[in-house]
Amino acid sequence: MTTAIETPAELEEFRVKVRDWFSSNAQREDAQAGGEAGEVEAGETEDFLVVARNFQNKLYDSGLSGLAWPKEYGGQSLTMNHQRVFNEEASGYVMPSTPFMVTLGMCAPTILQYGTEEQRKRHIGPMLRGDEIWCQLFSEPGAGSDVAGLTTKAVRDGDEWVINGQKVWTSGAHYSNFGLIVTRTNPDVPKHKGITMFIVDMKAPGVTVRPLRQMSGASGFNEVFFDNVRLPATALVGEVDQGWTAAIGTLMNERVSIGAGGGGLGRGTGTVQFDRLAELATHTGAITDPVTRNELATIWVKERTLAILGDRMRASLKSGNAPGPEGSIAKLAGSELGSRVADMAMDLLAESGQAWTNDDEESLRWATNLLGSPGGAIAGGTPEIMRNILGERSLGLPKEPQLDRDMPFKEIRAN
Amino acid sequence: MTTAIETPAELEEFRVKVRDWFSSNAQREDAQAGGEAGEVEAGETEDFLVVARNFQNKLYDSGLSGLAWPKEYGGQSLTMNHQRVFNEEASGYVMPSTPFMVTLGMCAPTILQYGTEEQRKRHIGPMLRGDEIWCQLFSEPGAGSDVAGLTTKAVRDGDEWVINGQKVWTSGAHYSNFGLIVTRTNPDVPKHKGITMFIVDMKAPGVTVRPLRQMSGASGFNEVFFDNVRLPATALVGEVDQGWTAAIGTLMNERVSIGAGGGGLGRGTGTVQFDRLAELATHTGAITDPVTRNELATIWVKERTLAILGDRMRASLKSGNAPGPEGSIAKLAGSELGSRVADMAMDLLAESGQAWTNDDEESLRWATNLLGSPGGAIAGGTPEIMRNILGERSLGLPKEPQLDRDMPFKEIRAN
Amino acid sequence: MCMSVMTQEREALKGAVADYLDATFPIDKVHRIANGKEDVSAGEWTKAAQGLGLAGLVIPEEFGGQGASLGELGVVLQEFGRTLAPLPMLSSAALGTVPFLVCDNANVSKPYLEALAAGTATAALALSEAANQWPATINTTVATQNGDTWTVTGSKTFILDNGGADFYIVSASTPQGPGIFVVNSADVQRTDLNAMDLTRKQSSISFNNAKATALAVNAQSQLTQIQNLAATLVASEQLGGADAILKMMVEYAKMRVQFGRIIGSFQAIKHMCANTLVEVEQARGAAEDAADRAAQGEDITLSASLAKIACSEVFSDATLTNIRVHGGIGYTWEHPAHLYFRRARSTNALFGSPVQHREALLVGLGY
Amino acid sequence: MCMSVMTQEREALKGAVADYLDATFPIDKVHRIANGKEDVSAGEWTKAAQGLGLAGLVIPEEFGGQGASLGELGVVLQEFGRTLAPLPMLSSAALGTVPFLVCDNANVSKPYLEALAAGTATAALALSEAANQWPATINTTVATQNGDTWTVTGSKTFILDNGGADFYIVSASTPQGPGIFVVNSADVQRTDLNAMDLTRKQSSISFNNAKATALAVNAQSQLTQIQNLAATLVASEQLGGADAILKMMVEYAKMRVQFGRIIGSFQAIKHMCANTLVEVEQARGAAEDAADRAAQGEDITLSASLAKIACSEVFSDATLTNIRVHGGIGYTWEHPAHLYFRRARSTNALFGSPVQHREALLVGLGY
Repeated sequence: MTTAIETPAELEEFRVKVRDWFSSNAQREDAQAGGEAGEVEAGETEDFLVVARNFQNKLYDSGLSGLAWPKEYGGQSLTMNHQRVFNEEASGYVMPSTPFMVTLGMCAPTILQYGTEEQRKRHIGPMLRGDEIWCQLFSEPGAGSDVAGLTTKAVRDGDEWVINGQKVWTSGAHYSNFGLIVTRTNPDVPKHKGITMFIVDMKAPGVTVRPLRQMSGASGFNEVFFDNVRLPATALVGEVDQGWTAAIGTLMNERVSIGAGGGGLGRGTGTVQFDRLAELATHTGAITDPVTRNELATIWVKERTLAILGDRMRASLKSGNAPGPEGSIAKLAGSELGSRVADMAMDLLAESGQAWTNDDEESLRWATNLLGSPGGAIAGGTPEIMRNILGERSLGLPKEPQLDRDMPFKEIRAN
Repeated sequence: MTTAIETPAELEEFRVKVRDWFSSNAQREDAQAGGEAGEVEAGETEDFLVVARNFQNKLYDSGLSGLAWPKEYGGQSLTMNHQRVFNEEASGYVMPSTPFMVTLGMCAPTILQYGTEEQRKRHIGPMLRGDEIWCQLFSEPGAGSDVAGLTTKAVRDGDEWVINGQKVWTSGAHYSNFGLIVTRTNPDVPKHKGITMFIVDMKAPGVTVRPLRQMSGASGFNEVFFDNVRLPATALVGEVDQGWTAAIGTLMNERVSIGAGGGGLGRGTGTVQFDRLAELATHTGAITDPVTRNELATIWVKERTLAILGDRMRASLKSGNAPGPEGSIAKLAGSELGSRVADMAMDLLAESGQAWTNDDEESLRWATNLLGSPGGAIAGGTPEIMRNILGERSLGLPKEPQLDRDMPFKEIRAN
Repeated sequence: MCMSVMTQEREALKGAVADYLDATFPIDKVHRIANGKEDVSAGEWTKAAQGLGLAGLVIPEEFGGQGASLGELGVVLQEFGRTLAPLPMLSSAALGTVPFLVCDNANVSKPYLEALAAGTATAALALSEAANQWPATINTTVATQNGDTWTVTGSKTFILDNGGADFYIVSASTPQGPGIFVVNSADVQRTDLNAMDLTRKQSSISFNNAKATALAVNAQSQLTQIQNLAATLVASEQLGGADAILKMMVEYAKMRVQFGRIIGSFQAIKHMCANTLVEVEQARGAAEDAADRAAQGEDITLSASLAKIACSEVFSDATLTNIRVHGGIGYTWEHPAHLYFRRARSTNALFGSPVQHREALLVGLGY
Repeated sequence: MCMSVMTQEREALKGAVADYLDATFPIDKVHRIANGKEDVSAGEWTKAAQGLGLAGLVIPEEFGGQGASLGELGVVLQEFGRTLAPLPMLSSAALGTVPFLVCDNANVSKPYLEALAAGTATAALALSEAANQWPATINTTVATQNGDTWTVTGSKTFILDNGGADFYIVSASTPQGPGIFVVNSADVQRTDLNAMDLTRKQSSISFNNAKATALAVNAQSQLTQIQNLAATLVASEQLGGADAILKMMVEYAKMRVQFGRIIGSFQAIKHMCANTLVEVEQARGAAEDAADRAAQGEDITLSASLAKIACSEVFSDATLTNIRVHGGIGYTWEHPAHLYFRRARSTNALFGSPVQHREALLVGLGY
């Protein structure tokens, strides 16, 4: 990221440019039916992918992608203040950019920091332009909360590496061009010390992507199988056996990214969930019932509080502070809110929330919302892991006794 | 405990005897103002102690104390069915027996099981008669949830033992004749293996009892200091360094005793707390408010459920089953109920719950109740310890890694 | 652990039903059935009726049933709740049968009860006309008498009918007050509902001048009693589900390893399991207490609400906690956790939600 | 950690006040004062007024004050909440001063504001006449005009007056609508209340034809604004208390050893602390947002309720959790934990409980 200083006039000129661009190239949010929920679902279809890619291409070609990224890799070498101006002007417009969240929020920063010069030159431009979509291949069936317990193996074979194993919970694997994978390269050293990161071509022979259906019926996640997948030496990111540090960096970017854009903090500072529930309560007539009103007000409080937290987090990041534990706070508060909203809708709908006729889209939507809420709390880190992070990193409380920290990986008790 | 079989006619005869005794010697519960709360407070006054001791003396002299205890030690060698009949007939009468709970519920069974023949002969009769009141000297400032971390020392000096250290949270220490104390006799072995139990005369030189005031203002607990207190060899209960097993037995009796009589399960199966709150809500006018009604019904549900749990526990104990984890369940549910009742009263009283005039006894009572509720959840074992017990003993989940289990006590990290 | 206080006879019944269900409907099979990949064999219910006498469990022996009490029915429903077995135990043998017993009208009931006990026909209870009414209100359904015969016109919804019952028991207004009628499936228009619960079908029905058999007219007290019993019976089933879920989470917590440790050794997981145990044991007391009181003919107005509240809440809480304990795997479609989550949320709303029962409780207590 | 977004000036003010309070009112001393074993020295408030300008913090410079904004006042109140310092910062410098600013009646206010800024007199806000009314209703207090002078008759209660203020600001009915008046302590009958909060005294007052100074008549909007500000200011103080309690529980969890381990390494304890952190950081946002909006003159109807709800709840929750983290020692009289518990429960009920503010919110949102 560059730290150039810009003049107010430059900023103002930039603002006008962004404003004009959006007014001619983007749709206003309120024009789109369905709102956020529709958008997330849409992220899974081929059609949406085309829309998203076209949008990102146009952004890039107009010089509005990768604002604070170095010019040499395809960015604009502008400042964080330009980014802030961009965000302000973009607010209120539909940004079909969900498919690029992992690519730009997690993978690109990792390549920038830990990749080779060749990797940066080769990939970052296409990522910023939306021509390359990346996924993150970290979690495994046996390594969920304990990511460092991963067992997918990478074995050196001459100049190449051979990958065998399975990853899971990979968002967007089915439409990604590349993946950032962490593998076990040395089981004879402690768990954090034998992990290596690679770039893997998702179309390479031996890579199988299988969609993973969730309890709500949605399937945005995938299982990815690696069967003797061969990678060239140039696929290595960072040093052999030193991949954990890079992985931690990627995960911290994830949390910021979930915090800022997806999980807890939303984009706006409105009270979307409250508005929807208030509408439902008005519709069922429960809006005059004090028990309903009390719960409805609680949801407004929690949603507004989360929005304020988001504003403060953005303000803090803008003033150059390192991302703090806000991501974990927002994720905890956001998933609690989500669960409460889902429950309240069920209370309001009563029997209709659990059985409905074909034409009752309201019940279907809220029932689907309920069925998505347990996963929403778990994806991206369980509440328990979030609380550990807050307790240990923010409050400085000691870790649990770590039986597995210093013993060779192969001796650690595993599933 | 004896396991003699009795005939129905014998039981019936016994029932008549008990009924007659209560009708001539005891007061009916509803005749007593103040109810349970008043009783607990009363347990701290000298006057109440006299009443309690007289009552217990009379019970004993009429052959109605220690029903299922062996005759040779002062009991009646009757059956558990006699005890059941006694309980049934006693129900509804005021039993001023709080000062004997620790004595009869925890100390006497320990002496019966682990004491010498001489100790049993010497103490059990007077305990059953109410002539000896005992206390339990287990917890220490540095050993709360972790009782086995105790550091009060007992050192052999010729035929005697010399005790130095401090105990805390000792109910009734200020009016007890004897105490059952656990001490560290060997710091060179693992923590559970160097503990020894003794009987200590509470009037012995070097014993200082200091009342411990709680946040509610009540002071039923004490700190007890031991400064070179000398005990004869005959004070030893069980084997030297083997006191932990006896201590565990005492604690399990405590839990049953709290469960059955004090903490969670109460004596009756009524809904006392609900009734009091419903009266308060009627009085403030909030009884017509749906939010109030919803919470009030929740309290009725929790109180009734606890009462049913108590009935089932008693039924199970009566059919000869060993005490299970019901004590911990009841304690958890009971303290949650207590806290919820306290909170609801505050909601109903609003500002009056936090500031009141001298003549407003209702506010004073509920405010005192609130201030007692945090301690109620902690005394006799924190919720976290109860959940550990349930998780490990009832559900069979593995213990935490125990760093301190096998190392010499003196090497364990301590406060 | 289980603190149920049960007679030997009940233990034996419970064991026999458990063995049958575990053998016939292991959870994988239930999952396949829920996904439409497998069917329940047509004769399975008749077999259960003939073999274990489940269909006629509470039907008097004179009509070919077992003459067991509602206490036993509660025990059996717990097993069905535990396994999610897709047979019409709750819908027909409990909810569809109890109204005949409550109305106690042997002349009229005989042929129905005999068919039900034989497992050759099923019945369904159809009282609701709209969401969010507890007890169910008769909004528009009316019954008209013509000499000795009755016809009914109206509609009912949220009916547990296992994909189509042979008889529907409906409530309807009559000039003499609310009445309870039996209508044949041939005389109703039936519509499948989309149900959150994948293991149990629901429908709505409408009927226009349909021929009806009167079980009782001027039957407000019977209607109330039927609904109290319905809440109690559903609560028993919920308890069984919650029990199964507690077991599921504990088994996973004992087996799964993360950070080199069995996850059940972490307090966060251990305490989730312990809290569920605390709730389950309390709900067990409430459910069994209500079923026993019902069996003894006591007024169960309060007990039924208590049981339905306690069991609904623990079942919903436990199924969510179970998913949390399982982490990622717990919210996949392939894992059975969501089948129970769906059942919990569905039964939470049926026959009175906790919110509705709390209000009913206060009214019942005189406030 | 603390995610406060603060200007350098505010940081400096906060630091200066913190240093003063830590030196002057360490918690042991506050405890002794609460127990009546020590007194606050008579000149301490005047000293605070002269030294740090606390008494006149938000009073315009023309009256001898600092002319700071409500944002700064919120920051200072956080420090008072953190230390429980028994000075009339909330009661007089905030609640007793803000009404003069809201009514903006310089001619009348001048002598009062000058005395308040100098720290030579204190004021108290006396709006409540009964429990459980938010916003406070004028039930019986009336003001009567005789030419240029007013008298008031009635009574007020739940007044934070630090053991006796020099002026009481009361609301009263007038023929022109509700009015706001100042009454001298000499003209009222004052009764001490027994307060749960041992660190702050409360009283009720009554007055009969007491001479009064009118700050405003037909003042419904000012009354509403004063109460919104009162809720916001109390919330800031609560936030400071919650912050202190989070720190207290974390420090104990880092120091106490049981089972050979620092107890903060146990998930049960760690997660209690983490949950408190989550709540505190959210409440911080709500409280500072409301104070800043107030400082900028925005309508704070919704923000005030939000802040009061969030801060009341976290303060109550945190003080209970803190006792739980401490175990036995936490509920002894000698430990300061209960002083904060008492303060939390007391302020929870004052100036609108969370339940009351939730209803106010929905009304404010147009529902």
